[in-house]
Amino acid sequence: MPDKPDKPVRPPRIELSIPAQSEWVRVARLTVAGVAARQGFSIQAVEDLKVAVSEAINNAIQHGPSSAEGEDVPMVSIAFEPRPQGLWIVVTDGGRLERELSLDKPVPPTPEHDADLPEGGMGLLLIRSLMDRVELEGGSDADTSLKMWKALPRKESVRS
Amino acid sequence: MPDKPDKPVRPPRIELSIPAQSEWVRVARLTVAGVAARQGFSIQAVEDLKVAVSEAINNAIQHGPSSAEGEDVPMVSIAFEPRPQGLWIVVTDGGRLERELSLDKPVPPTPEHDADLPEGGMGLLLIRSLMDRVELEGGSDADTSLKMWKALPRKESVRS
Amino acid sequence: MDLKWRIKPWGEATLVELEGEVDLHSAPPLKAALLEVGSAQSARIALDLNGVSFLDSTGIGALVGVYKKTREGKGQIVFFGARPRVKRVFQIAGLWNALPFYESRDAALAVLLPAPLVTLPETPVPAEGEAHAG
Amino acid sequence: MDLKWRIKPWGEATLVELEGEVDLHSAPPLKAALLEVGSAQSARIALDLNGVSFLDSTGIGALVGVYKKTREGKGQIVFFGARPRVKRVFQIAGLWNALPFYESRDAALAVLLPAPLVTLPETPVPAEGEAHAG
Ligand SMILES: Nc1ncnc2c1ncn2[C@@H]1O[C@H](COP(=O)(O)OP(=O)(O)O)[C@@H](O)[C@H]1O
Ligand SMILES: Nc1ncnc2c1ncn2[C@@H]1O[C@H](COP(=O)(O)OP(=O)(O)O)[C@@H](O)[C@H]1O
Repeated sequence: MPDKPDKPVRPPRIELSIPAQSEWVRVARLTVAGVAARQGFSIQAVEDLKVAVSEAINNAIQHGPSSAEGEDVPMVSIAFEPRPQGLWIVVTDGGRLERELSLDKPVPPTPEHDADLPEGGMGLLLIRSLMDRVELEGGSDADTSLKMWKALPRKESVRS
Repeated sequence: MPDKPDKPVRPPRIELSIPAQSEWVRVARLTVAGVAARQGFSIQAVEDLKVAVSEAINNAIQHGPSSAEGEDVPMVSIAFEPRPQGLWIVVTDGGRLERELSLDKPVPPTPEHDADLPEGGMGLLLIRSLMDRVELEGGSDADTSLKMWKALPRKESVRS
Repeated sequence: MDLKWRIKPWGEATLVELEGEVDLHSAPPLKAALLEVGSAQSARIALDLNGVSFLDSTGIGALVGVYKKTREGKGQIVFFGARPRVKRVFQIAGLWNALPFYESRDAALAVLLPAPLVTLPETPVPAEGEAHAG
Repeated sequence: MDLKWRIKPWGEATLVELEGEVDLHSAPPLKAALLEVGSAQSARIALDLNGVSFLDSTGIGALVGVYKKTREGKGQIVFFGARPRVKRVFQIAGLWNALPFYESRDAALAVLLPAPLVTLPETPVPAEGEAHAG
Protein backbone atom coordinates (compact mmCIF):
# COMPACT_ATOMS: atom_id res chain seq x y z
CA MET A 1 0.00 0.00 0.00
CA PRO A 2 1.79 3.12 -1.20
CA ASP A 3 1.80 6.31 0.86
CA LYS A 4 -0.40 9.03 -0.56
CA PRO A 5 2.02 10.46 -3.11
CA ASP A 6 0.21 13.75 -3.45
CA LYS A 7 0.82 14.74 0.16
CA PRO A 8 4.54 14.78 0.87
CA VAL A 9 5.62 14.46 4.48
CA ARG A 10 6.47 17.85 5.95
CA PRO A 11 10.14 18.12 6.84
CA PRO A 12 10.85 19.06 10.46
CA ARG A 13 10.25 22.67 11.40
CA ILE A 14 10.88 24.37 14.73
CA GLU A 15 9.28 27.72 15.34
CA LEU A 16 9.99 30.30 17.98
CA SER A 17 8.18 33.55 18.43
CA ILE A 18 9.33 36.28 20.79
CA PRO A 19 8.23 39.82 21.58
CA ALA A 20 10.18 42.39 19.52
CA GLN A 21 12.21 43.44 22.55
CA SER A 22 15.95 43.23 23.07
CA GLU A 23 15.69 41.15 26.23
CA TRP A 24 14.43 38.06 24.35
CA VAL A 25 17.13 37.86 21.66
CA ARG A 26 19.27 35.72 23.93
CA VAL A 27 16.50 33.11 24.15
CA ALA A 28 16.60 32.80 20.36
CA ARG A 29 20.36 32.28 20.52
CA LEU A 30 19.89 29.38 22.92
CA THR A 31 17.23 27.87 20.69
CA VAL A 32 19.31 28.07 17.52
CA ALA A 33 22.28 26.62 19.38
CA GLY A 34 20.13 23.64 20.36
CA VAL A 35 18.83 23.04 16.85
CA ALA A 36 22.27 23.41 15.27
CA ALA A 37 23.99 21.17 17.82
CA ARG A 38 21.37 18.50 17.14
CA GLN A 39 22.30 18.64 13.46
CA GLY A 40 25.99 18.22 14.23
CA PHE A 41 27.22 21.72 13.34
CA SER A 42 30.68 22.51 14.73
CA ILE A 43 31.10 24.79 17.75
CA GLN A 44 32.41 27.52 15.45
CA ALA A 45 29.42 27.18 13.10
CA VAL A 46 27.04 27.34 16.07
CA GLU A 47 28.67 30.63 17.09
CA ASP A 48 28.26 31.95 13.56
CA LEU A 49 24.59 31.00 13.61
CA LYS A 50 24.08 32.75 16.96
CA VAL A 51 25.52 35.99 15.56
CA ALA A 52 23.51 35.80 12.32
CA VAL A 53 20.24 35.08 14.13
CA SER A 54 20.91 37.89 16.62
CA GLU A 55 21.58 40.37 13.81
CA ALA A 56 18.41 39.38 11.98
CA ILE A 57 16.31 39.74 15.14
CA ASN A 58 18.03 43.04 16.04
CA ASN A 59 16.91 44.33 12.64
CA ALA A 60 13.37 43.07 13.12
CA ILE A 61 13.24 44.84 16.50
CA GLN A 62 14.85 48.06 15.29
CA HIS A 63 13.43 48.39 11.78
CA GLY A 64 10.24 46.29 11.98
CA PRO A 65 6.89 47.68 13.11
CA SER A 66 7.06 49.79 16.21
CA SER A 67 4.37 49.72 18.85
CA ALA A 68 2.84 52.85 20.28
CA GLU A 69 2.57 53.37 24.01
CA GLY A 70 -0.27 51.25 25.36
CA GLU A 71 -0.29 48.94 22.37
CA ASP A 72 0.75 45.34 22.11
CA VAL A 73 4.42 44.70 21.46
CA PRO A 74 4.82 43.21 17.97
CA MET A 75 6.24 39.71 17.66
CA VAL A 76 9.22 38.35 15.76
CA SER A 77 9.06 34.83 14.40
CA ILE A 78 12.12 32.64 13.93
CA ALA A 79 11.59 29.43 11.96
CA PHE A 80 14.21 26.69 11.75
CA GLU A 81 14.15 24.05 9.03
CA PRO A 82 16.85 21.45 9.58
CA ARG A 83 17.78 19.53 6.43
CA PRO A 84 20.35 16.78 5.86
CA GLN A 85 22.64 19.29 4.11
CA GLY A 86 22.15 22.26 6.41
CA LEU A 87 19.79 24.59 8.20
CA TRP A 88 17.31 27.17 6.93
CA ILE A 89 16.45 29.99 9.30
CA VAL A 90 13.71 32.49 8.50
CA VAL A 91 13.28 35.60 10.65
CA THR A 92 10.01 37.42 10.03
CA ASP A 93 8.65 40.67 11.37
CA GLY A 94 5.34 42.34 10.60
CA GLY A 95 6.96 45.32 8.87
CA ARG A 96 6.89 46.53 5.28
CA LEU A 97 9.97 47.17 3.14
CA GLU A 98 9.69 50.57 1.50
CA ARG A 99 12.83 50.15 -0.60
CA GLU A 100 15.04 47.37 -1.99
CA LEU A 101 17.71 46.37 0.47
CA SER A 102 21.07 45.44 -0.93
CA LEU A 103 22.59 42.25 0.42
CA ASP A 104 25.72 42.67 -1.66
CA LYS A 105 27.42 45.20 0.53
CA PRO A 106 31.14 44.95 -0.10
CA VAL A 107 33.52 44.78 2.83
CA PRO A 108 34.41 48.37 3.66
CA PRO A 109 38.07 49.45 3.42
CA THR A 110 39.76 49.75 6.81
CA PRO A 111 38.89 53.29 8.01
CA GLU A 112 41.77 55.73 8.17
CA HIS A 113 40.32 58.31 10.54
CA ASP A 114 38.55 57.77 13.84
CA ALA A 115 35.54 59.62 12.50
CA ASP A 116 35.12 57.02 9.74
CA LEU A 117 34.77 54.13 12.17
CA PRO A 118 31.22 52.77 11.83
CA GLU A 119 28.96 52.43 14.87
CA GLY A 120 26.14 50.72 13.00
CA GLY A 121 25.08 49.41 9.62
CA MET A 122 27.08 46.20 10.02
CA GLY A 123 24.23 43.74 10.60
CA LEU A 124 23.49 42.62 7.06
CA LEU A 125 27.20 42.50 6.28
CA LEU A 126 27.78 40.09 9.17
CA ILE A 127 24.81 37.95 8.19
CA ARG A 128 25.97 37.74 4.59
CA SER A 129 29.48 36.78 5.68
CA LEU A 130 28.46 34.18 8.24
CA MET A 131 25.76 32.41 6.25
CA ASP A 132 25.96 30.55 2.94
CA ARG A 133 22.80 31.98 1.40
CA VAL A 134 20.74 35.03 2.35
CA GLU A 135 17.44 36.10 0.80
CA LEU A 136 15.26 39.00 1.76
CA GLU A 137 11.54 38.81 1.09
CA GLY A 138 8.96 41.50 1.59
CA GLY A 139 7.72 44.69 0.03
CA SER A 140 4.85 47.07 0.50
CA ASP A 141 2.26 44.31 0.84
CA ALA A 142 4.01 41.50 2.72
CA ASP A 143 5.78 40.91 6.01
CA THR A 144 9.55 41.27 5.93
CA SER A 145 11.43 37.94 6.04
CA LEU A 146 15.12 37.31 6.06
CA LYS A 147 15.84 33.77 4.92
CA MET A 148 19.29 32.35 5.65
CA TRP A 149 20.97 29.01 4.91
CA LYS A 150 24.01 27.53 6.59
CA ALA A 151 25.40 24.37 5.00
CA LEU A 152 26.70 21.46 7.03
CA PRO A 153 30.16 20.27 6.04
CA ARG A 154 29.69 17.15 3.89
CA LYS A 155 31.33 14.86 6.39
CA GLU A 156 29.00 15.95 9.15
CA SER A 157 25.82 15.84 7.13
CA VAL A 158 25.49 12.08 7.59
CA ARG A 159 24.77 12.72 11.26
CA SER A 160 21.41 14.37 10.87
CA MET B 1 -4.32 61.46 26.39
CA PRO B 2 -5.22 58.19 28.14
CA ASP B 3 -4.34 54.81 26.62
CA LYS B 4 -7.31 52.95 25.20
CA PRO B 5 -8.53 51.32 28.40
CA ASP B 6 -10.60 48.64 26.64
CA LYS B 7 -7.57 47.03 25.01
CA PRO B 8 -5.10 45.96 27.68
CA VAL B 9 -1.49 45.51 26.62
CA ARG B 10 -0.67 41.86 26.07
CA PRO B 11 1.89 40.59 28.56
CA PRO B 12 5.00 39.04 27.02
CA ARG B 13 4.60 35.60 25.53
CA ILE B 14 7.27 33.38 24.00
CA GLU B 15 6.14 30.45 21.91
CA LEU B 16 8.06 27.45 20.70
CA SER B 17 6.73 24.70 18.53
CA ILE B 18 8.61 21.50 17.82
CA PRO B 19 7.85 18.25 16.02
CA ALA B 20 6.56 15.59 18.42
CA GLN B 21 9.85 13.68 18.27
CA SER B 22 12.25 12.93 21.08
CA GLU B 23 15.22 14.61 19.40
CA TRP B 24 13.75 18.10 19.81
CA VAL B 25 12.97 18.01 23.54
CA ARG B 26 16.46 19.27 24.34
CA VAL B 27 15.83 22.41 22.27
CA ALA B 28 12.83 23.17 24.48
CA ARG B 29 15.04 22.75 27.56
CA LEU B 30 17.46 25.36 26.24
CA THR B 31 14.59 27.72 25.46
CA VAL B 32 13.02 27.43 28.92
CA ALA B 33 16.44 27.89 30.51
CA GLY B 34 16.84 31.14 28.59
CA VAL B 35 13.43 32.49 29.54
CA ALA B 36 13.81 31.53 33.19
CA ALA B 37 17.33 32.94 33.48
CA ARG B 38 16.06 36.22 32.04
CA GLN B 39 13.48 36.33 34.82
CA GLY B 40 16.11 35.76 37.49
CA PHE B 41 15.18 32.22 38.55
CA SER B 42 17.92 30.45 40.53
CA ILE B 43 20.07 27.76 38.92
CA GLN B 44 18.21 25.12 40.92
CA ALA B 45 14.82 26.47 39.80
CA VAL B 46 15.99 26.50 36.18
CA GLU B 47 16.90 22.81 36.52
CA ASP B 48 13.46 22.09 37.97
CA LEU B 49 11.83 23.87 35.03
CA LYS B 50 13.92 21.88 32.55
CA VAL B 51 12.75 18.61 34.08
CA ALA B 52 9.08 19.67 34.24
CA VAL B 53 9.06 20.90 30.63
CA SER B 54 10.78 17.73 29.44
CA GLU B 55 8.23 15.53 31.22
CA ALA B 56 5.31 17.47 29.76
CA ILE B 57 6.75 17.23 26.24
CA ASN B 58 7.58 13.53 26.72
CA ASN B 59 3.90 12.98 27.52
CA ALA B 60 2.78 14.98 24.50
CA ILE B 61 5.07 12.87 22.30
CA GLN B 62 4.15 9.54 23.87
CA HIS B 63 0.44 10.02 24.60
CA GLY B 64 -0.53 12.76 22.15
CA PRO B 65 -1.68 12.12 18.59
CA SER B 66 0.43 9.62 16.71
CA SER B 67 1.23 9.98 13.06
CA ALA B 68 0.88 7.17 10.60
CA GLU B 69 3.68 6.26 8.22
CA GLY B 70 3.84 8.82 5.43
CA GLU B 71 1.92 11.43 7.39
CA ASP B 72 3.11 14.68 8.86
CA VAL B 73 4.63 14.48 12.32
CA PRO B 74 2.31 16.27 14.78
CA MET B 75 3.63 19.35 16.56
CA VAL B 76 3.91 20.17 20.24
CA SER B 77 3.56 23.77 21.31
CA ILE B 78 5.26 25.20 24.39
CA ALA B 79 4.13 28.69 25.45
CA PHE B 80 5.97 30.72 28.08
CA GLU B 81 4.33 33.63 29.87
CA PRO B 82 6.81 35.43 32.14
CA ARG B 83 5.16 37.45 34.89
CA PRO B 84 6.66 39.56 37.67
CA GLN B 85 5.79 36.83 40.19
CA GLY B 86 6.74 33.80 38.14
CA LEU B 87 6.43 31.86 34.91
CA TRP B 88 3.49 30.13 33.24
CA ILE B 89 4.32 27.32 30.85
CA VAL B 90 1.66 25.68 28.71
CA VAL B 91 2.46 22.51 26.77
CA THR B 92 -0.18 21.62 24.18
CA ASP B 93 -0.52 18.63 21.90
CA GLY B 94 -3.25 17.90 19.37
CA GLY B 95 -4.54 14.87 21.28
CA ARG B 96 -7.83 14.18 23.05
CA LEU B 97 -8.14 13.13 26.68
CA GLU B 98 -10.46 10.13 26.92
CA ARG B 99 -10.47 10.07 30.73
CA GLU B 100 -9.82 12.38 33.66
CA LEU B 101 -6.17 12.38 34.62
CA SER B 102 -5.40 12.67 38.31
CA LEU B 103 -2.73 15.18 39.22
CA ASP B 104 -2.97 14.29 42.90
CA LYS B 105 -0.90 11.15 42.72
CA PRO B 106 0.57 10.59 46.17
CA VAL B 107 4.26 9.84 46.52
CA PRO B 108 4.57 6.06 46.31
CA PRO B 109 6.02 4.17 49.31
CA THR B 110 9.62 3.06 48.81
CA PRO B 111 9.34 -0.28 46.99
CA GLU B 112 10.37 -3.37 48.95
CA HIS B 113 11.00 -5.79 46.09
CA ASP B 114 12.92 -5.27 42.87
CA ALA B 115 9.83 -6.18 40.90
CA ASP B 116 7.96 -3.23 42.44
CA LEU B 117 10.45 -0.66 41.17
CA PRO B 118 8.66 1.53 38.62
CA GLU B 119 10.07 2.02 35.12
CA GLY B 120 7.47 4.56 34.07
CA GLY B 121 4.45 6.51 35.24
CA MET B 122 6.56 9.08 37.10
CA GLY B 123 6.17 12.04 34.76
CA LEU B 124 3.13 13.77 36.24
CA LEU B 125 4.44 13.10 39.75
CA LEU B 126 7.68 14.92 38.94
CA ILE B 127 5.85 17.82 37.32
CA ARG B 128 3.53 18.19 40.30
CA SER B 129 6.46 18.15 42.71
CA LEU B 130 8.67 20.58 40.80
CA MET B 131 6.04 23.18 39.89
CA ASP B 132 3.88 25.34 42.12
CA ARG B 133 0.64 24.91 40.19
CA VAL B 134 -0.36 22.35 37.58
CA GLU B 135 -3.58 22.28 35.59
CA LEU B 136 -4.61 19.88 32.87
CA GLU B 137 -7.05 21.06 30.22
CA GLY B 138 -8.59 19.03 27.45
CA GLY B 139 -11.29 16.45 26.88
CA SER B 140 -12.95 14.78 23.94
CA ASP B 141 -13.36 18.01 21.99
CA ALA B 142 -10.23 20.06 22.75
CA ASP B 143 -6.48 19.78 22.47
CA THR B 144 -4.67 18.56 25.57
CA SER B 145 -2.84 21.28 27.49
CA LEU B 146 -0.76 21.01 30.60
CA LYS B 147 -0.49 24.38 32.29
CA MET B 148 2.23 24.85 34.91
CA TRP B 149 3.27 27.75 37.13
CA LYS B 150 6.58 28.25 38.89
CA ALA B 151 6.75 31.17 41.33
CA LEU B 152 9.78 33.40 41.65
CA PRO B 153 11.06 33.87 45.19
CA ARG B 154 9.76 37.24 46.41
CA LYS B 155 13.23 38.74 46.68
CA GLU B 156 14.07 37.88 43.08
CA SER B 157 10.78 38.98 41.57
CA VAL B 158 11.83 42.63 41.50
CA ARG B 159 14.35 41.73 38.81
CA SER B 160 11.92 40.97 36.02
CA MET C 1 25.68 13.99 20.97
CA ASP C 2 23.36 14.54 23.93
CA LEU C 3 24.81 11.54 25.70
CA LYS C 4 27.98 9.50 25.49
CA TRP C 5 29.00 6.45 27.43
CA ARG C 6 32.27 4.68 27.87
CA ILE C 7 32.50 1.09 29.01
CA LYS C 8 35.75 0.05 30.75
CA PRO C 9 36.68 -3.32 32.22
CA TRP C 10 37.80 -2.76 35.80
CA GLY C 11 39.20 -5.99 37.21
CA GLU C 12 36.27 -8.37 37.50
CA ALA C 13 33.84 -5.49 37.18
CA THR C 14 32.79 -3.04 34.48
CA LEU C 15 32.90 0.70 34.91
CA VAL C 16 30.48 2.72 32.77
CA GLU C 17 30.95 6.48 32.56
CA LEU C 18 28.12 8.66 31.28
CA GLU C 19 28.45 12.16 29.91
CA GLY C 20 25.55 14.34 28.84
CA GLU C 21 21.78 14.35 29.09
CA VAL C 22 19.59 11.31 29.71
CA ASP C 23 16.15 11.98 28.24
CA LEU C 24 13.45 10.47 26.04
CA HIS C 25 15.86 10.55 23.11
CA SER C 26 19.01 9.18 24.69
CA ALA C 27 17.58 6.81 27.32
CA PRO C 28 16.61 3.96 24.93
CA PRO C 29 20.05 3.51 23.30
CA LEU C 30 21.72 3.90 26.72
CA LYS C 31 19.45 1.24 28.17
CA ALA C 32 20.21 -1.12 25.29
CA ALA C 33 23.97 -0.65 25.73
CA LEU C 34 23.77 -1.19 29.50
CA LEU C 35 21.51 -4.25 29.12
CA GLU C 36 24.14 -5.84 26.94
CA VAL C 37 26.64 -5.53 29.78
CA GLY C 38 24.15 -6.25 32.56
CA SER C 39 22.58 -9.32 31.02
CA ALA C 40 25.79 -11.33 31.35
CA GLN C 41 25.55 -13.90 34.16
CA SER C 42 26.84 -12.37 37.44
CA ALA C 43 27.75 -9.02 35.83
CA ARG C 44 29.24 -6.43 38.17
CA ILE C 45 28.66 -2.88 37.02
CA ALA C 46 29.52 0.52 38.49
CA LEU C 47 27.73 3.37 36.74
CA ASP C 48 29.43 6.76 36.97
CA LEU C 49 26.81 9.54 36.91
CA ASN C 50 29.24 12.44 37.45
CA GLY C 51 28.91 13.57 33.85
CA VAL C 52 25.11 13.48 33.78
CA SER C 53 23.95 17.09 33.40
CA PHE C 54 20.26 16.26 32.97
CA LEU C 55 18.06 13.29 33.79
CA ASP C 56 14.28 12.94 33.70
CA SER C 57 11.84 10.10 34.39
CA THR C 58 12.80 8.31 31.18
CA GLY C 59 16.37 8.19 32.53
CA ILE C 60 15.11 6.75 35.80
CA GLY C 61 13.12 4.18 33.84
CA ALA C 62 16.20 3.11 31.89
CA LEU C 63 18.40 2.76 34.98
CA VAL C 64 15.70 0.89 36.91
CA GLY C 65 15.21 -1.45 33.94
CA VAL C 66 18.93 -2.21 33.79
CA TYR C 67 19.07 -2.64 37.57
CA LYS C 68 16.26 -5.22 37.53
CA LYS C 69 17.75 -7.13 34.60
CA THR C 70 21.19 -7.24 36.17
CA ARG C 71 19.78 -8.53 39.45
CA GLU C 72 17.76 -11.18 37.61
CA GLY C 73 21.01 -12.52 36.18
CA LYS C 74 22.42 -12.68 39.74
CA GLY C 75 24.59 -9.69 38.89
CA GLN C 76 25.17 -6.50 40.81
CA ILE C 77 24.96 -2.87 39.70
CA VAL C 78 25.78 0.24 41.73
CA PHE C 79 25.58 3.95 40.94
CA PHE C 80 27.83 6.77 42.04
CA GLY C 81 28.56 10.44 41.52
CA ALA C 82 24.98 11.70 41.05
CA ARG C 83 24.90 15.50 41.05
CA PRO C 84 22.34 17.25 43.27
CA ARG C 85 20.00 17.82 40.32
CA VAL C 86 20.02 14.10 39.46
CA LYS C 87 19.65 13.09 43.09
CA ARG C 88 16.65 15.40 43.39
CA VAL C 89 14.80 13.64 40.56
CA PHE C 90 15.40 10.20 42.09
CA GLN C 91 14.32 11.51 45.50
CA ILE C 92 11.05 12.91 44.20
CA ALA C 93 10.36 9.61 42.44
CA GLY C 94 10.86 7.90 45.82
CA LEU C 95 13.73 5.80 44.51
CA TRP C 96 16.83 7.35 46.05
CA ASN C 97 16.81 4.91 48.94
CA ALA C 98 15.60 1.97 46.89
CA LEU C 99 18.62 1.90 44.59
CA PRO C 100 22.32 1.45 45.50
CA PHE C 101 23.71 4.99 45.21
CA TYR C 102 27.23 5.74 46.47
CA GLU C 103 29.13 8.99 46.85
CA SER C 104 32.44 8.06 45.24
CA ARG C 105 33.83 5.66 42.71
CA ASP C 106 35.95 3.98 45.36
CA ALA C 107 32.94 3.40 47.58
CA ALA C 108 30.98 1.96 44.66
CA LEU C 109 33.80 -0.31 43.48
CA ALA C 110 34.50 -1.48 47.00
CA VAL C 111 31.03 -3.03 47.00
CA LEU C 112 31.73 -4.92 43.79
CA LEU C 113 35.38 -5.91 44.20
CA PRO C 114 37.80 -7.19 46.79
CA ALA C 115 39.78 -4.27 48.24
CA PRO C 116 43.13 -4.51 46.34
CA LEU C 117 41.50 -4.13 42.96
CA VAL C 118 39.85 -0.86 43.77
CA THR C 119 42.94 1.13 42.87
CA LEU C 120 43.69 -0.76 39.65
CA PRO C 121 45.10 1.65 37.07
CA GLU C 122 42.87 2.51 34.16
CA THR C 123 42.87 0.05 31.26
CA PRO C 124 42.58 1.00 27.58
CA VAL C 125 39.08 1.89 26.48
CA PRO C 126 37.40 -1.01 24.73
CA ALA C 127 33.95 0.34 23.90
CA GLU C 128 32.27 3.66 23.45
CA GLY C 129 28.81 4.68 22.45
CA GLU C 130 26.85 7.73 21.68
CA ALA C 131 23.23 8.73 21.31
CA HIS C 132 22.52 11.27 18.67
CA ALA C 133 20.07 12.35 16.01
CA GLY C 134 18.84 9.30 14.17
CA MET D 1 22.52 39.11 34.05
CA ASP D 2 23.65 38.72 30.44
CA LEU D 3 26.58 41.04 31.04
CA LYS D 4 28.54 42.29 34.02
CA TRP D 5 31.37 44.74 34.15
CA ARG D 6 33.86 45.63 36.81
CA ILE D 7 35.78 48.90 36.82
CA LYS D 8 39.12 48.90 38.65
CA PRO D 9 41.60 51.74 39.02
CA TRP D 10 45.00 50.50 37.89
CA GLY D 11 47.64 53.06 38.63
CA GLU D 12 46.95 56.02 36.37
CA ALA D 13 44.74 53.85 34.19
CA THR D 14 41.38 52.10 34.53
CA LEU D 15 40.90 48.41 33.92
CA VAL D 16 37.40 47.29 32.88
CA GLU D 17 36.59 43.59 32.91
CA LEU D 18 33.56 42.30 31.02
CA GLU D 19 31.75 39.04 31.62
CA GLY D 20 28.86 37.76 29.56
CA GLU D 21 27.11 38.59 26.32
CA VAL D 22 27.21 41.95 24.56
CA ASP D 23 24.08 42.30 22.46
CA LEU D 24 21.23 44.68 21.64
CA HIS D 25 20.05 44.42 25.22
CA SER D 26 23.30 44.80 27.12
CA ALA D 27 25.28 47.06 24.77
CA PRO D 28 23.50 50.35 25.65
CA PRO D 29 24.05 50.19 29.45
CA LEU D 30 27.62 48.99 28.89
CA LYS D 31 28.27 51.88 26.53
CA ALA D 32 26.87 54.36 29.07
CA ALA D 33 29.06 52.97 31.83
CA LEU D 34 32.18 53.06 29.66
CA LEU D 35 31.43 56.57 28.40
CA GLU D 36 31.38 57.77 31.97
CA VAL D 37 34.93 56.51 32.40
CA GLY D 38 36.09 57.44 28.90
CA SER D 39 34.75 60.98 28.84
CA ALA D 40 37.17 62.12 31.52
CA GLN D 41 39.96 64.25 30.09
CA SER D 42 42.95 62.06 29.13
CA ALA D 43 41.32 58.86 30.37
CA ARG D 44 43.38 55.71 29.98
CA ILE D 45 41.29 52.55 29.71
CA ALA D 46 42.14 48.89 29.19
CA LEU D 47 39.09 46.78 28.36
CA ASP D 48 39.37 43.08 29.18
CA LEU D 49 37.30 41.03 26.72
CA ASN D 50 38.31 37.60 28.05
CA GLY D 51 34.90 37.05 29.63
CA VAL D 52 32.89 38.04 26.56
CA SER D 53 31.12 34.88 25.36
CA PHE D 54 29.07 36.59 22.67
CA LEU D 55 29.31 39.87 20.78
CA ASP D 56 27.36 41.10 17.77
CA SER D 57 27.35 44.32 15.72
CA THR D 58 25.62 46.24 18.52
CA GLY D 59 28.61 45.35 20.72
CA ILE D 60 30.99 46.58 18.04
CA GLY D 61 28.97 49.79 17.81
CA ALA D 62 29.20 50.38 21.56
CA LEU D 63 32.96 49.78 21.70
CA VAL D 64 33.60 51.96 18.65
CA GLY D 65 31.47 54.72 20.18
CA VAL D 66 33.43 54.60 23.41
CA TYR D 67 36.72 54.47 21.49
CA LYS D 68 35.85 57.62 19.54
CA LYS D 69 34.67 59.51 22.62
CA THR D 70 37.77 58.60 24.58
CA ARG D 71 40.03 59.75 21.77
CA GLU D 72 38.10 63.00 21.43
CA GLY D 73 38.95 63.73 25.07
CA LYS D 74 42.63 63.09 24.28
CA GLY D 75 42.34 59.82 26.17
CA GLN D 76 43.45 56.35 25.19
CA ILE D 77 41.57 53.05 25.19
CA VAL D 78 42.92 49.60 24.35
CA PHE D 79 41.29 46.19 24.17
CA PHE D 80 42.69 42.79 25.06
CA GLY D 81 41.75 39.13 25.49
CA ALA D 82 39.22 38.82 22.65
CA ARG D 83 38.27 35.19 22.12
CA PRO D 84 38.37 33.80 18.55
CA ARG D 85 34.60 34.20 18.19
CA VAL D 86 34.78 37.89 19.14
CA LYS D 87 37.83 38.47 16.95
CA ARG D 88 35.96 36.90 14.04
CA VAL D 89 33.11 39.41 14.31
CA PHE D 90 35.49 42.39 14.38
CA GLN D 91 37.42 40.92 11.44
CA ILE D 92 34.32 40.52 9.29
CA ALA D 93 33.32 44.09 10.10
CA GLY D 94 36.74 45.19 8.85
CA LEU D 95 37.66 46.69 12.22
CA TRP D 96 40.15 44.26 13.71
CA ASN D 97 43.11 46.23 12.39
CA ALA D 98 41.50 49.62 12.91
CA LEU D 99 41.19 49.26 16.68
CA PRO D 100 43.96 48.73 19.25
CA PHE D 101 43.59 45.04 20.12
CA TYR D 102 46.28 43.34 22.25
CA GLU D 103 46.80 39.72 23.18
CA SER D 104 47.41 40.05 26.91
CA ARG D 105 46.64 42.39 29.78
CA ASP D 106 50.30 43.16 30.25
CA ALA D 107 50.71 44.13 26.61
CA ALA D 108 47.63 46.35 26.79
CA LEU D 109 48.66 48.04 30.05
CA ALA D 110 52.22 48.55 28.81
CA VAL D 111 50.76 50.84 26.15
CA LEU D 112 48.94 52.94 28.75
CA LEU D 113 51.39 53.00 31.64
CA PRO D 114 55.10 53.42 32.37
CA ALA D 115 56.67 49.99 32.79
CA PRO D 116 56.87 49.68 36.61
CA LEU D 117 53.15 50.11 37.08
CA VAL D 118 52.20 47.19 34.89
CA THR D 119 52.66 44.69 37.69
CA LEU D 120 50.85 46.77 40.32
CA PRO D 121 48.90 44.49 42.67
CA GLU D 122 45.11 44.56 42.33
CA THR D 123 43.34 47.31 44.23
CA PRO D 124 39.92 46.98 45.90
CA VAL D 125 36.95 47.03 43.55
CA PRO D 126 35.23 50.39 43.51
CA ALA D 127 32.47 49.96 40.95
CA GLU D 128 30.48 47.18 39.41
CA GLY D 129 27.62 47.12 36.97
CA GLU D 130 25.24 44.72 35.41
CA ALA D 131 22.83 44.66 32.51
CA HIS D 132 19.68 42.71 33.11
CA ALA D 133 15.94 42.61 32.44
CA GLY D 134 14.56 46.06 32.77
N1 LIG E 1 13.77 43.74 9.11
C1 LIG E 1 13.98 44.92 8.48
N2 LIG E 1 12.95 45.74 8.19
C2 LIG E 1 13.14 46.92 7.56
N3 LIG E 1 14.36 47.39 7.21
C3 LIG E 1 15.44 46.63 7.49
C4 LIG E 1 15.32 45.37 8.13
N4 LIG E 1 16.56 44.86 8.25
C5 LIG E 1 17.41 45.77 7.74
N5 LIG E 1 16.74 46.84 7.28
C6 LIG E 1 17.32 48.04 6.64
O1 LIG E 1 18.64 47.75 6.24
C7 LIG E 1 19.56 48.67 6.84
C8 LIG E 1 20.89 48.00 7.12
O2 LIG E 1 20.76 47.03 8.15
P1 LIG E 1 22.02 46.57 8.98
O3 LIG E 1 23.12 46.23 8.04
O4 LIG E 1 21.60 45.45 9.88
O5 LIG E 1 22.47 47.82 9.81
P2 LIG E 1 21.68 48.68 10.92
O6 LIG E 1 20.53 47.85 11.39
O7 LIG E 1 22.70 48.91 12.00
O8 LIG E 1 21.27 49.93 10.22
C9 LIG E 1 18.86 49.19 8.07
O9 LIG E 1 19.30 50.44 8.47
C10 LIG E 1 17.40 49.21 7.60
O10 LIG E 1 17.12 50.38 6.88
N1 LIG F 1 -0.46 14.76 26.97
C1 LIG F 1 -1.14 13.66 27.33
N2 LIG F 1 -2.12 13.17 26.52
C2 LIG F 1 -2.80 12.05 26.87
N3 LIG F 1 -2.57 11.36 27.99
C3 LIG F 1 -1.63 11.78 28.84
C4 LIG F 1 -0.87 12.95 28.56
N4 LIG F 1 0.01 13.16 29.58
C5 LIG F 1 -0.20 12.14 30.45
N5 LIG F 1 -1.18 11.31 30.01
C6 LIG F 1 -1.68 10.08 30.69
O1 LIG F 1 -1.25 10.10 32.03
C7 LIG F 1 -0.51 8.91 32.35
C8 LIG F 1 0.55 9.21 33.37
O2 LIG F 1 1.55 10.04 32.82
P1 LIG F 1 2.99 10.08 33.46
O3 LIG F 1 2.85 10.24 34.92
O4 LIG F 1 3.79 11.11 32.76
O5 LIG F 1 3.61 8.64 33.21
P2 LIG F 1 3.92 7.86 31.84
O6 LIG F 1 3.90 8.85 30.74
O7 LIG F 1 5.27 7.24 32.05
O8 LIG F 1 2.84 6.82 31.72
C9 LIG F 1 0.01 8.45 31.02
O9 LIG F 1 0.28 7.07 31.01
C10 LIG F 1 -1.11 8.82 30.07
O10 LIG F 1 -2.11 7.84 30.10
